[in-house]
Amino acid sequence: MIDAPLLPLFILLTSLLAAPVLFALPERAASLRTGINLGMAMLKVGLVAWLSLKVSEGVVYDLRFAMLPGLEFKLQADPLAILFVALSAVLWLITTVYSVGYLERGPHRARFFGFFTLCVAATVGIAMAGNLFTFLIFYELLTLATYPLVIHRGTAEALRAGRIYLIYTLAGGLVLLLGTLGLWVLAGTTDFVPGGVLDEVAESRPLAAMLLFAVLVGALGVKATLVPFHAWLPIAMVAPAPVSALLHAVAVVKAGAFGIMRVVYEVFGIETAQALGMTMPLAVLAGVTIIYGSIRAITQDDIKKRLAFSTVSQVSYITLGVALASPIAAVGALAHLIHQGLMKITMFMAAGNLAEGLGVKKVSRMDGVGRAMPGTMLAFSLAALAMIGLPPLAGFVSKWYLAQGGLDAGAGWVIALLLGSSLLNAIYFLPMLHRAWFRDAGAAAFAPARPRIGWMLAAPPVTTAVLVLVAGGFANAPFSPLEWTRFIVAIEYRE
Amino acid sequence: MQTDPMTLTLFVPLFGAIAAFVLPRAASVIGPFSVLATGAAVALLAREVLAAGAVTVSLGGWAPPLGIALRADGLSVAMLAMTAAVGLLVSLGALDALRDARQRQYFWPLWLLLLTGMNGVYLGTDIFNLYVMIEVIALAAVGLTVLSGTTAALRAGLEYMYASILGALLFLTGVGFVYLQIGRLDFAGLIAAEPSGALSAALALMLVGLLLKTALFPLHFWLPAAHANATAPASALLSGLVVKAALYIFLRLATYMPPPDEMLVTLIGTLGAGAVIWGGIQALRAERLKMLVAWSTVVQIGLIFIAFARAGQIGLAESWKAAAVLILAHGIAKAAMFLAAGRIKDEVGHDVIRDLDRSAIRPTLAQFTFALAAISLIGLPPSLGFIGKWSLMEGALAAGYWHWVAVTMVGTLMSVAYFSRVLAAFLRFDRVRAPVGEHQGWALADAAPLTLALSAITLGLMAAPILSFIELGYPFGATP
Amino acid sequence: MTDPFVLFDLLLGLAIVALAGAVLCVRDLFAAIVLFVVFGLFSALAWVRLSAPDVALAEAAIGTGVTGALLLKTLHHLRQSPAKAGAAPLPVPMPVIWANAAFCGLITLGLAAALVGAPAGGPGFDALVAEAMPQSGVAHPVTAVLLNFRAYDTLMEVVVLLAAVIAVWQIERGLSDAPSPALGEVWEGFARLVLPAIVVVGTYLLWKGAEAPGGAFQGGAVLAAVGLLLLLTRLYVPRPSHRGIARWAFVLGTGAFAAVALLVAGGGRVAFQYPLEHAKTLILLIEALVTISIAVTLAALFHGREPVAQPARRDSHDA
Amino acid sequence: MTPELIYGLTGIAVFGAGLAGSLGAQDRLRRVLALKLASVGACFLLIVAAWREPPAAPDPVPHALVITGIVVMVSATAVALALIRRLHTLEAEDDAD
Repeated sequence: MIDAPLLPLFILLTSLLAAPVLFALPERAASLRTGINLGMAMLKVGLVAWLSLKVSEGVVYDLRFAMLPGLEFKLQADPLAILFVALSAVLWLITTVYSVGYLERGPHRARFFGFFTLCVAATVGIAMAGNLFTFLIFYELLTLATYPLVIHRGTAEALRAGRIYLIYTLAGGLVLLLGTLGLWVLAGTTDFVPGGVLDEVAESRPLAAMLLFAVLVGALGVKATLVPFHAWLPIAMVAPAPVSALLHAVAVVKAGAFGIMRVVYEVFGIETAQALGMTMPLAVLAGVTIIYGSIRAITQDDIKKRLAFSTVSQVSYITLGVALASPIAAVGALAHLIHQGLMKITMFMAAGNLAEGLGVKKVSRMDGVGRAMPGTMLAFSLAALAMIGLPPLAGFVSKWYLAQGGLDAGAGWVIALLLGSSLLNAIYFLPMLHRAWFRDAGAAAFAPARPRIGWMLAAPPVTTAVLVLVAGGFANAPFSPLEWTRFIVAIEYRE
Repeated sequence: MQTDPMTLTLFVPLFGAIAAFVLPRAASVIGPFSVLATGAAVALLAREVLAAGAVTVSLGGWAPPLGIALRADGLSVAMLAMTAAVGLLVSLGALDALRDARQRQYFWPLWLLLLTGMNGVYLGTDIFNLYVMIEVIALAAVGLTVLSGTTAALRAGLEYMYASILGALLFLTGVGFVYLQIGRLDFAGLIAAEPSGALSAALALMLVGLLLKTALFPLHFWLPAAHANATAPASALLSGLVVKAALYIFLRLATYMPPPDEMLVTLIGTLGAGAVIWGGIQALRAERLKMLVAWSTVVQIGLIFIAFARAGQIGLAESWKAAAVLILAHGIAKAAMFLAAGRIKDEVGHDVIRDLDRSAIRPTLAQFTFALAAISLIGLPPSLGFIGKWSLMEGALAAGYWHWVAVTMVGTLMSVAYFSRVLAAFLRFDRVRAPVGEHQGWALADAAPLTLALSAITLGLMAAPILSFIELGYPFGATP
Repeated sequence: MTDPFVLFDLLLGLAIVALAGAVLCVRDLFAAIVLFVVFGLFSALAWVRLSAPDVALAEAAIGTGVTGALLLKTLHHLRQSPAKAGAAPLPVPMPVIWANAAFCGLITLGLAAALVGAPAGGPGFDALVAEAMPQSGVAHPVTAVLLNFRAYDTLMEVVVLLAAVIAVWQIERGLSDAPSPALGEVWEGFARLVLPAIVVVGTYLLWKGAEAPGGAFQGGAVLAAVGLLLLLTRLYVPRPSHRGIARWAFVLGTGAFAAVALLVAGGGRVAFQYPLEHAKTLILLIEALVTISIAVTLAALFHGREPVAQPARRDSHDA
Repeated sequence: MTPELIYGLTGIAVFGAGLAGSLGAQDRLRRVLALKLASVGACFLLIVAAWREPPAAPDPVPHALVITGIVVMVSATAVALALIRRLHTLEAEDDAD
């Protein structure tokens, strides 16, 4: 196979260069737009597969140039980056199909797909950023690219949500800028290095290092929806379904969680972070968020808002796994990065189908939808059961590792936390399934008796549901997310 | 006849202005070509500076202090290049924006004289000559301010004229004191001078005059109305370029004169902070788009002065670079933003922010340009504005000046708030009665502002070479 | 110490300060302008005392004469049409006035202290100028400085004038052709008599500028006075068709000056470096052309608006 | 007491008066007058600085600078006055409407 040292750049450019073309396309050039969208998404999946292969063979990719004296723009493709890039590429392909179907006759498609594609570029950039400075650049780009998507409908409500979203995320970004500057001033580098770059600083100026940890994790916690920075997410649910799917499963919240991972593992190093005494408070904060999100989810009648609070809770599993400072928990955290993405995107696309096909947006109106849209609801149910942690589905695998990691780290409370959370998951998901499958729609249920949604809306959630099944059932197969996760943990824990 | 490129950067626009004035029918052709030719002269000069570090020409063969020398180093060439590039693109934008024949006829000679004056400032090494140059700039700039001919523009132009004259007179009195004390007027003489009472008075007078001309809070009172009421290309030139001339002289003088003490540096930073806060509040309250953009200029000027003061007196040797980057970034982004605002006003028919979302016409490309320019002005990566803000905060953090970091962060949040008012108006659709055509309102005229805005974003990726270029010839080293 | 002129200097200084105060305080604007003209002439007198006859001449002709004419014309214009309703400025509260006065007083005191502390008869360009005079091509030091040593400044100064006239033409567009303040018949006869004399004086000043006080600016100002009189007496009325020639006249000085500055460069010489053997010729040429431009420009600044064809005002028919 | 000192202080006093007037004056024309006063004050300073105890000739350079300054000032004054005239016309027309 030919060797291409610029491969990471190409992966970035597939979406970065497509965006201006998509912006410029006239509104009616629908098929050309779809062609470019799908073509680029598939090209990206192919390139990512190639990149993963090369990285697993031990090829090192490292692209850099100086933006300021000593400060580099740096792209790298380490296994952790591959994990996130692969997730993005695959889910993006699926979401693109879904979006094309969802927005078939909607307005402002040129703008939508332009920013949608910029979003991918930003996420891929976040994944492959080789230092915190580069990470920051893409992190802010992600904020800017998602804002027009959140307010896509252009209503007063959407704009209000957008403003809140922008204030939260840009304030978070500003604090991240402060943290990056602090890192640069303290350590003289912002590079991501397994084991961290702050050993000496932590020894000589522990207070400054602790403050830096709080600033960085706090900043990233905005997008990772750590309590009390989570409020924007349920409000941002005003966005169109594909956007919500994307924000929750891959882009925004994951960017935050992924950033926390980078900071804990490769800026501080897990040992330094532990030595500073910062990991346990973070774990506790994650635990609080897990319980809080779940409790809030129970009372939400709006389907998307219920799912949103569920995300607040579920994403913190990742943070929890990182903060427990145990390699086993880390496996759980990384696996959950993938698994939560698959599960949540399934549920959001399904929710979108309910709204599109049946006009159902509330939990209280879900009676009998299972019979009206069996495929969609089957996918939804599978994902919900996985969330609850039913073996052998994907969610079970991550929770299993997290629980073991909790024991390993000597934090027995984690077991209780996970059990409690699973119980709460069941409390807010099972009634939905019950309504969908075991209740009758009643007389004046759904306007179209057999709702027509095109294959482009129907197929994506089913596909991701199958992936949920596969990821759980074949967790130990080579090249499964879990296997790749173990590979990463070995690097981060320098074993 | 063979002349060095430095002299040409002054004479090309001067002859262009003369030609455009005596041949009014051909002005629209002469104008852009003169700016282009000026740009070529700047490119030649840049090559010389790259090779030699700094270039000096003693005009008339009379060396300073008797004669006047022109000197180009990295910083001056960067300013010249920014002026020429922004000027060229604004010129292209003006070809479309100026529909009135009379406006066209007067825009070009005034703008080319303005260019002559600014280039003279960037190459000048003699403080009296700088006084004459800022007057050339002032008269041409006032002419451009009132080009639209409305009562509001004329009122603003008159206020601007008063402020300009007063600023220049303060500067001239300062020049008098410098001569009184050291008997010469060149930069080299200033550097060699011993501190004294008369010299402090001179410094104070000149700096206050310049602060008035560059509109640092609380001497900004004349700026918003003047910049907001001019026609779009004139606003772009005034906001993007003209205020930078006085700012540039300030930077030079502040480092050449006997070192300002810590209190003075802190005072300047504090005024900058005042500009950031007060300008931000006013931008939040502005009713018209162009007024908001003008207030953002007040904010950005303040930010530049914070960058200057970011690390106190000891840090001045480095801080000027952060200020210079912010100057370049603001020049490019603000010109783009004013042109875009002008395009939006042209297409929609008004620029009342509250009612922009009632329009069925959405000049998409101009709005996109506005958003890109806002990214650089807010200081989001990877724009040049971000690099400037990074340098500012980095220096302040390293020196432990937390207050400047805090002010900058507050200013950033405020700028997000006021720019998002505009972006929200662009993207709201539920108040429109007629069907919205999003791809309406494109024009070739969008090309110039879009190019400017895109460069404001992408130049951030080239910040390292830009920074090493402005250090050529040690603009702030021991010898001029 | 007992210079008999000290008392004169003291009295003149006090008079100047008092006149300045009066210009600001006197209620009637016409009186203020007249006081200002007196102030300018007294200042010029003081500058003669300070051995600066060139400057005194320039101040009297341009700073006071032309400026005074401009001010009077403007006042005339303002009084022609009724002042805007409610345009009377609000009375300024006394505390503001006092604060302003105190602020400026403090600055003045500070500057005065700095002046007293500065070295007397301090260093200057005296020696450098004396040394360079033989290479300047002219005999009068001020002219040498203006047109040779610091010719760049002077070029830019004419550029300022050019910018001003362009700006003024631009500002006063489409004005109704309000009658300029025409003078009576007596003045007209006077003008016919005086004009030739002024032309002679102006030309003489220009010519003498190479050796004695005088030069392009003073000469130009005197010639501009010719223009002012022509305009005032309506002996000359600008017409739209004169615009082309006027434009050329405005740029003549600047263009020629810049062209010479540029053309002499080459062969080791830089811009503005006149070959010594041609220096006097070139300087005189520049001065002559600049004088014409200055005269025409100053007259145009006085006239104000660009002479454009005016559409007949509709309201005059209605009346 | 030398003329240098007397006229130096005169110039500074005139400059100060002009400064106060330009900041405080309400009338547009009066502000122009005040600025004009300030400029004469500034010129005084340069001429005083050029003065040498007779019989020494004064330094010609400041004289040249002042001549330049006078021409620059008349240009600026002319523009300011043109603005004032034009504004007056516009405001009078606005009132008539």
